[in-house]
Amino acid sequence: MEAKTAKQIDSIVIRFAGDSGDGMQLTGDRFTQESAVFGNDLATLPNFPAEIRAPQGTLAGVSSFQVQVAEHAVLTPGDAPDVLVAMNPAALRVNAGEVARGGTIIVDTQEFTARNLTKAGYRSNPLEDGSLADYTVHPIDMTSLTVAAVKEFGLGRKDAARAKNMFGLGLLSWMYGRPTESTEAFIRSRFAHKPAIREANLAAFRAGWNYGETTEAFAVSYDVRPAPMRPGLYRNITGNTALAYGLMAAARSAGLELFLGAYPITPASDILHELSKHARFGVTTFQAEDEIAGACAAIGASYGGALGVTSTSGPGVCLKSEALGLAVSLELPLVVVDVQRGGPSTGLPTKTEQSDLLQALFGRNGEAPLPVIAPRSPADCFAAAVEAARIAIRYRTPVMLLSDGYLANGSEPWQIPQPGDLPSIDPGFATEPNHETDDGARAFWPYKREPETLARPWAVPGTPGLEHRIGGIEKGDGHGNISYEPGNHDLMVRTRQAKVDRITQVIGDTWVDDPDGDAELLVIGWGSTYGPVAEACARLRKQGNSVAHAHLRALNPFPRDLGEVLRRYRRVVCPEMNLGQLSMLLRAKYLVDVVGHNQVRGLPFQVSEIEDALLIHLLEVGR
Amino acid sequence: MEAKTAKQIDSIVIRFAGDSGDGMQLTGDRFTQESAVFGNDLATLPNFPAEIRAPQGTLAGVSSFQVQVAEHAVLTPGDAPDVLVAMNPAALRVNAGEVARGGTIIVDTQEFTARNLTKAGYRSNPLEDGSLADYTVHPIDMTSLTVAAVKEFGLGRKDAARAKNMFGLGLLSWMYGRPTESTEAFIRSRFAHKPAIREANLAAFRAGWNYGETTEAFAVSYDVRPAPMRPGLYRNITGNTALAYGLMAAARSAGLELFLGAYPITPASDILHELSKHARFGVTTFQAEDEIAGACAAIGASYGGALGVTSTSGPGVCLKSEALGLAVSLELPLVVVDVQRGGPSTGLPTKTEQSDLLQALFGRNGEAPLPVIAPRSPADCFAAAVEAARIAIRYRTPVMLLSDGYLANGSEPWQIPQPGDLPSIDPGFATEPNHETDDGARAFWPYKREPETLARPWAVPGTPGLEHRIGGIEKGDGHGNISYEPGNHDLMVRTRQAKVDRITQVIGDTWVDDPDGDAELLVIGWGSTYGPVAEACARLRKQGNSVAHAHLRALNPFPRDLGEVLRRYRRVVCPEMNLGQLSMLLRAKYLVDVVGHNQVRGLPFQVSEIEDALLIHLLEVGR
Amino acid sequence: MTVEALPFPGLRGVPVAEVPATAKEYSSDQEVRWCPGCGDYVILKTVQGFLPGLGLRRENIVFISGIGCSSRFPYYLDTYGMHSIHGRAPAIATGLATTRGDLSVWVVTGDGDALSIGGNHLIHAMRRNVNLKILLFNNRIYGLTKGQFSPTSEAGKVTKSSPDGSVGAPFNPVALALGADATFVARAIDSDRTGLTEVLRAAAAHRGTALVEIYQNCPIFNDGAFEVLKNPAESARRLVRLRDGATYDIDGRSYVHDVRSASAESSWALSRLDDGSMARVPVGIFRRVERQTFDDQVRGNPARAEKGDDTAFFSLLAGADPWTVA
Amino acid sequence: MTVEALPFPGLRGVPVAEVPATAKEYSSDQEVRWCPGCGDYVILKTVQGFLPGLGLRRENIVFISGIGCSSRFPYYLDTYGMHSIHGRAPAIATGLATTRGDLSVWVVTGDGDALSIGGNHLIHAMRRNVNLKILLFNNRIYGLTKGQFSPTSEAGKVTKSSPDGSVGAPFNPVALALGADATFVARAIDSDRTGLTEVLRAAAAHRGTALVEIYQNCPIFNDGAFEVLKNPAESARRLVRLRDGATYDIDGRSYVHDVRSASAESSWALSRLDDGSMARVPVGIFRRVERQTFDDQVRGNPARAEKGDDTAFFSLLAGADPWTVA
Ligand SMILES: Cc1ncc(C[n+]2csc(CCOP(=O)(O)OP(=O)(O)O)c2C)c(N)n1
Ligand SMILES: Cc1ncc(C[n+]2csc(CCOP(=O)(O)OP(=O)(O)O)c2C)c(N)n1
Ligand code: SF4
Ligand code: SF4
Ligand SMILES: [Mg+2]
Ligand SMILES: [Mg+2]
Repeated sequence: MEAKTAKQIDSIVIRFAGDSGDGMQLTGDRFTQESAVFGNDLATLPNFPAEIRAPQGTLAGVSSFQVQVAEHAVLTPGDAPDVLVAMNPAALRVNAGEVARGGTIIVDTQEFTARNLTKAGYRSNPLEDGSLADYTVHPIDMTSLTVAAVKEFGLGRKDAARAKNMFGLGLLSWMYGRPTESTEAFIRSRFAHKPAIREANLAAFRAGWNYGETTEAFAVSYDVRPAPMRPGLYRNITGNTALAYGLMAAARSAGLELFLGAYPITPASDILHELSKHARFGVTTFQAEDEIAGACAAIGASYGGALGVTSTSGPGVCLKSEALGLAVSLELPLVVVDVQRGGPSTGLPTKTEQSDLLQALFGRNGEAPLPVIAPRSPADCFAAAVEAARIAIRYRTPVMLLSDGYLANGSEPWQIPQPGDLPSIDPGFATEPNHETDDGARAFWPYKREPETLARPWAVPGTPGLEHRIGGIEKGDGHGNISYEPGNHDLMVRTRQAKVDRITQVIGDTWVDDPDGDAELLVIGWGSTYGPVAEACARLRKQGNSVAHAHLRALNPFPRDLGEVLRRYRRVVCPEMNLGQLSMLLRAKYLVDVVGHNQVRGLPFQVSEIEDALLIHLLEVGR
Repeated sequence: MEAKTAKQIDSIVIRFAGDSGDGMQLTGDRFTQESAVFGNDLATLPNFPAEIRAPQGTLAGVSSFQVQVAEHAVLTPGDAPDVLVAMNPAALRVNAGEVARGGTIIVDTQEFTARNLTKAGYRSNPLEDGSLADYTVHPIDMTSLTVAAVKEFGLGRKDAARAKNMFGLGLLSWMYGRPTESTEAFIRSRFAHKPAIREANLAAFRAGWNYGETTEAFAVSYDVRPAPMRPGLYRNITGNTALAYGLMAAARSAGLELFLGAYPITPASDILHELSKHARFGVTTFQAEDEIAGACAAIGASYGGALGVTSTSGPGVCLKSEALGLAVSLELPLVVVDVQRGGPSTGLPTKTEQSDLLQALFGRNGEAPLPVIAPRSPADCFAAAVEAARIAIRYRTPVMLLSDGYLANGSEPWQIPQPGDLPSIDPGFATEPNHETDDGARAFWPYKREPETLARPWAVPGTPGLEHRIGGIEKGDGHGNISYEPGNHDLMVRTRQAKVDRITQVIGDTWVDDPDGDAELLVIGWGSTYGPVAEACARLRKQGNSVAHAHLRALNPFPRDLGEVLRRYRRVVCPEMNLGQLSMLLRAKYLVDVVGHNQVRGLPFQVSEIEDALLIHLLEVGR
Repeated sequence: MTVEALPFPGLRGVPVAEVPATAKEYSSDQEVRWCPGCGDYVILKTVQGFLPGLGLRRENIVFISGIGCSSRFPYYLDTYGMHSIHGRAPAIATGLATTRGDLSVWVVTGDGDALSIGGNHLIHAMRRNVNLKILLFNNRIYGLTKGQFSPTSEAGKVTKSSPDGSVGAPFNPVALALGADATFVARAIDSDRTGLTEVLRAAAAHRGTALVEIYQNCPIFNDGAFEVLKNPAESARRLVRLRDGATYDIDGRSYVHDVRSASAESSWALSRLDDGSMARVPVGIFRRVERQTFDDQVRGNPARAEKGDDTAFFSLLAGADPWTVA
Repeated sequence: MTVEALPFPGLRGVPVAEVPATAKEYSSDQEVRWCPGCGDYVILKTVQGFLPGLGLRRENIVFISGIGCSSRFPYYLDTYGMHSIHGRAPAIATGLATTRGDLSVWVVTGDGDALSIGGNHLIHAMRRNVNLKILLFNNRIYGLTKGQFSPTSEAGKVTKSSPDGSVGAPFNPVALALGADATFVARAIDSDRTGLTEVLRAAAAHRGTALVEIYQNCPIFNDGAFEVLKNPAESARRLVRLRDGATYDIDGRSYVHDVRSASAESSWALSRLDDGSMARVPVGIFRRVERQTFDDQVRGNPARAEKGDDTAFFSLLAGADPWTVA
């Protein structure tokens, strides 16, 4: 057999799809990891049903994982898969329509039984009826090939067949010339205590590789070369993990214990899961009886001098809102993580959305301002978490960290910080009286503020001489005793607002990408739309258009220069996965006619969709 | 003795102030009632401490009640009292500064002991040190006079002295020529079973009257003639009572049971108290274990075909927010009453504020729009409640009814509706299948909408053939089964928004008062600022200025013509008891540079304050 | 509407059907989506099999659930139903049952839904004694959120959120219910169709809140949690089937089980018989006493019978001191 | 910091003072603002009188309360304190106690705060056995909101929100606590300084959650609710003072009170002795058993002792499969 040719391509989008029980998330993860180690840039999009394990073979049970790998910087998991691996008819049915015309579809033919076809709603077999004529289809009996490959390990047929995802992974690894060591190592450690299964998975994986290498079906393999990246140590990381690590890093930098009070909820639970592993690093996780208790316990921990954190998703934010009002009033550090999902109500629990922004800003009684920070990519969750914690500690305030379902589960390469890279954070605990009373005595005034930041002192129990009482009733300026005085209330309401406004001191200017300098169209986004917006802009620029892109990390307060930035452009467009929440805030504050581009489908934007929308705007503004 | 002269005046502002135990609320109420029966227009402002009964004689324990009575239409309780009745030094200290220069101060000298003066923080006796020189002070030993007057009834001194508030009421009733029958009848019925106390109160009341009539101290009495009002039957009513009655009237008009699920909270509790009295009218009140349960039980009742209502204040809205999201998703009728108080957190529980507007609009996860209605005066709470209920029933949606502490406890004359005045409301329960399936079978589709309103059918358990399941997960358009389909979600999110937007169908055009037609300044308000804003405008117009006043009752959706209205004026000013919440919404939606005039003092605006602020704007816009 | 007296006081006021629906008619057109082997399937089947026996009209039955795997239950029954929010089903059901005496109202909930986030509503429903039947599917794990420990998980349980073992003793749902003065408390096992049916019938017959704890297997995240109570070799030794009037030896003391005792002595002792080791696990009825129900009392409020006609209503609006402007 | 072993295991880890503060020093500069005659005054005095005896540093004591008249308590004590939100004090205190083993953490709550809105946090604190001392001021009414019935009000109570009489049986807080498997449960009366002090000392000594129900008079909205237990003529007959090991006759059966019994048999029987008529009302300690506390276990997690230095941390960040770009 002659050596096969390898064709050079600059990027590829692959989607693995199968039944919830088929291990597609794992398969996708491994392919991602191989590509990461290989040096590609990449981005991923897992997509799974709300049911734990919907009935086998049904459309509801399909789980998928998409990854884009490239030899250049990649910001999204890609719009349309170039390759679809479909482990059963349902997976084909749900996903085929999204595959790029001319793309490749690989299916496990074994699963294409009459029964399964019916379950998936097919009236005829798509592998035979010509309906896939636009694609290159590779029908492979992966199950049988896997069973045959692992025969020697004495597994039952069901267990044997279960390794077929590794067969698929092996095949794709061959097709794209991925290094296989990391996956082999992974299999070895994962099944360290189940030798038969370990060997079966290794064998299936290699069988898949060899199938590609050997058979006629696959004439060429593809070569996606490593992407240029800043030198350094990298890993692939999901948003939830990065966020958890960011919180740990911040607490570490500040020399504080980290206390997470949380109640499980999709898609935020993995933050709880991750942090619960790290008691050795001074992390305490408290799985509370509900979201209210999670937030309250975190407030209690902050009161005691820990970095209190509470993580949840939108429905949980509802429940926490009264406690967050208390935190605003107590002026204690607190990080509140909202991993947004589709709403309202239970909504679409496993899908992504950006529709809690206004809730984050306004979802409390009274004037209860708090800063809001949003990461823009999975890896950026680390830095955003550090920033949120830093603001919380420095300004003695709850901070809302707005992630979303896409960031939470999506992944990308992350340059791992080294010791010394982390900022140092000074909790600045109060240690002595800060006030002289009329009669010259030294006293402690819990609401006497630092003039620059307007932050109040953080005096933790156990500190002698600073005994004091705080609470949610309006407090007198300075001394902090209960005050019902009208003028004092007005002052305190405005002071709390002023304190949040002063955070512009540390958030820097608006991030704007305007390479040409003559753009008349500004696209402004926040959070996870960064990837598709930036890529859409890049494509438009390649086509000779000028377009500027601003992306907000701080949603409250806005950067000092934002008004000026907005007014520099003839048109401002704001794409959001909601009905126009940031648009509203910008319009209100700056009286600029920001135009929304809104979509609420539970899925990230497609690059092409934003590109198309922007093109129309470009035409309209006449460039 | 010659008959005293009666001087004609057109309005008067009186404030009764004393210790929490002195019965000032009752005294004020009675004076109000006498004036109402007499035919004056009036408005009241009770003001009491958050403590049940703070230590006697302290500043914290002072409770007051202010009323303005006039021979013309009155919209506020008045800025500065013309007359202050102060039952002790603390009451004088807290209130004297607000009395109009040249005003009258009546004090009970008996309470001006060294001990009480010290408690109130006086270093010298203000009745003697000349500090009240700007006022006409009437020092009267009311306690002794009362005790003497009631001697014959054999009460202990303490009980006897307790009647001194009736002495004060009697005196004031004489001074302003109030009819006394209603108060005498009130005392008789209130103390029907305590004859000694009854007689003592009557005697004290008459003694006060006679004191005015007889002594030299009061040379003149005053005459405030009845105000012209539309013919009809009137009563004096507080906002909370009017709101409760409005809910009952709406349920009655619709032929529905009224179910209130509530948890006590100031200043909303009186709605629960009032409704709990009316089981005979088909009202069920459920004092729940918390606000969440209150809202949920109301949802359950609505699901069963009752008019579900839940009433609370801001902190309670926080807790209900998740349930309100469910109600948005279930699309069931529900009225949510938020009697706003000072925030954030526990804040100023007994004070008023308008700072929950953005919470009402946005305080839920996801895109969860619901209509918001705000009454503008105590009596208007009736009509606003009817409107809220009507919208809830017609559009199958939770409706937020935003009252506030001032409206809740304040009172004014109300023209009592007569049978036939109430609108009829058709709940329009579904009774049969509404859909034909592909195979021609008749089916019930719980999310198949009425085209005009986009309302879904209300099919209550017990209706044969319409069995269906609803829930908070996204539902498929029409059939209402769970749907995770991206396009469906986008459609449903937009449809729920569109349904709320359609409510412009029934809310009418913007209420604008622009008598001159050439105003360049528009003041726009919402809720309880109506009184001070309207009065300020009236005063400015009297001075020859043109100024227009728009007042919003619907905060979501806005009236159809609102943008046009705003754009008619050169300047738009929005006074609010918050940091600019309606301003923000108007700016965002209409890109009009609405200027806020904001105050967060826990108290209603003073008319003069708004007048002053508007004068500056008038100067600036050049008229 | 025909309102017939049934042998079930708990269903008094709920109209009966001329021809009761069959088990099959109680199953909705929605595809059941639990994991293969989930204990919820057998419970569903048992409930579908048991409902026809109540003789009710299908449209007068309502199932209300919170959130969790178990809370998908209402979708699969062709009655009225609501899949609400996490932990709040008892509160929603309270509003419904109070306003609608003609409905048979059931709550389906999980150990997390009922005992973690929803604990307060549960104990208050039992305290008030609302006429609700609460089926608590206890799999000792959070299923839907993929396997965290729950308030009924054994201490030290290693799960996704407790890699070092969970901390804190589990609730004993039966004891908690007794502490809240529940009038009906029982326990059953998913796979024991006869036992479960018996308990369900008794619950339906009970007027007031009936709490039925159902041990339910979650093969995915907590497989075999109740295996020792199911496998025939062990179960005979471990299961204590409760019969009213029977005698049980506990801690060297002998108790005549009296489900109707005011002091709930035997109920309490039996509730604490299982120390977590499942050496002896009572199933059946722990308590069954009569107490006025919340909803009956509210609906029976004599004030409701007073005249509430237009005259009365408009005179209420007028208040004590109205005046006329001519 | 000196960390001395005290005779109070509940305070293990909390530093003692060289010179303990006096009762007077425990009183803050804030004016006490309860109504004249409110039972809260005497409880405050008793607590101020009792705290010095613990020998602690004032700065290591924290009082956390919810909302209600009773919840103003922390303002009046010159320790650290937080007046939080309605019903949530146990949750806040859990976070504090778990992270700070060197503090003595007290919760002050009312019958509405603890048993209505806060019921869930209360039972979970007791289940977990967090080292907290919870003082539940039970005046059987909502004081701060001016007199609505509470979950401990007698059934049929006429209040502002229940003009036709309240519906639903009251909670028995002691029984509820036992149902939640509380390790320490006691009851005392506001005016009985000796009895209250004794119970407070036992609570402080207890390691774990100690629930102390304190019958408290609200002269404004529920005056005399416990009068029969106070007036000397009646109280002798009605009060049952609990002593460990003493024998009590209940329902014709005799119980040797064993506060440490695992089955909690006598505790349960005694908790239900008062049927609401107050004919016989036990005060003192119902239960006092040892069980690992939540916070000790969390702090004692062996994983916390593993090396968590920079090397370990940055290797965690790097994960299993990092790669280097040169
Ligand atoms: C307010 C809120 N918090 C959290 C969740 C996430 N959540 C859904 S179900 C569940 C627990 C499920 O456990 P259980 O009640 O035992 O039901 P099971 O799935 O085991 O049947 C959680 C935490 C939610 N849906 N809503
Ligand atoms: C979220 C919320 N709901 C309601 C209230 C109003 N509220 C304050 S205290 C209280 C009940 C007080 O009763 P209890 O706990 O028995 O304390 P007491 O005043 O009797 O000491 C209520 C309902 C509140 N402050 N916050
Ligand atoms: S996760 Fe467990 S409880 Fe949930 S459906 Fe699957 S097996 Fe059943
Ligand atoms: S209302 Fe009752 S509990 Fe509250 S302070 Fe007054 S007397 Fe005490
Ligand atoms: Mg469970
Ligand atoms: Mg109370």
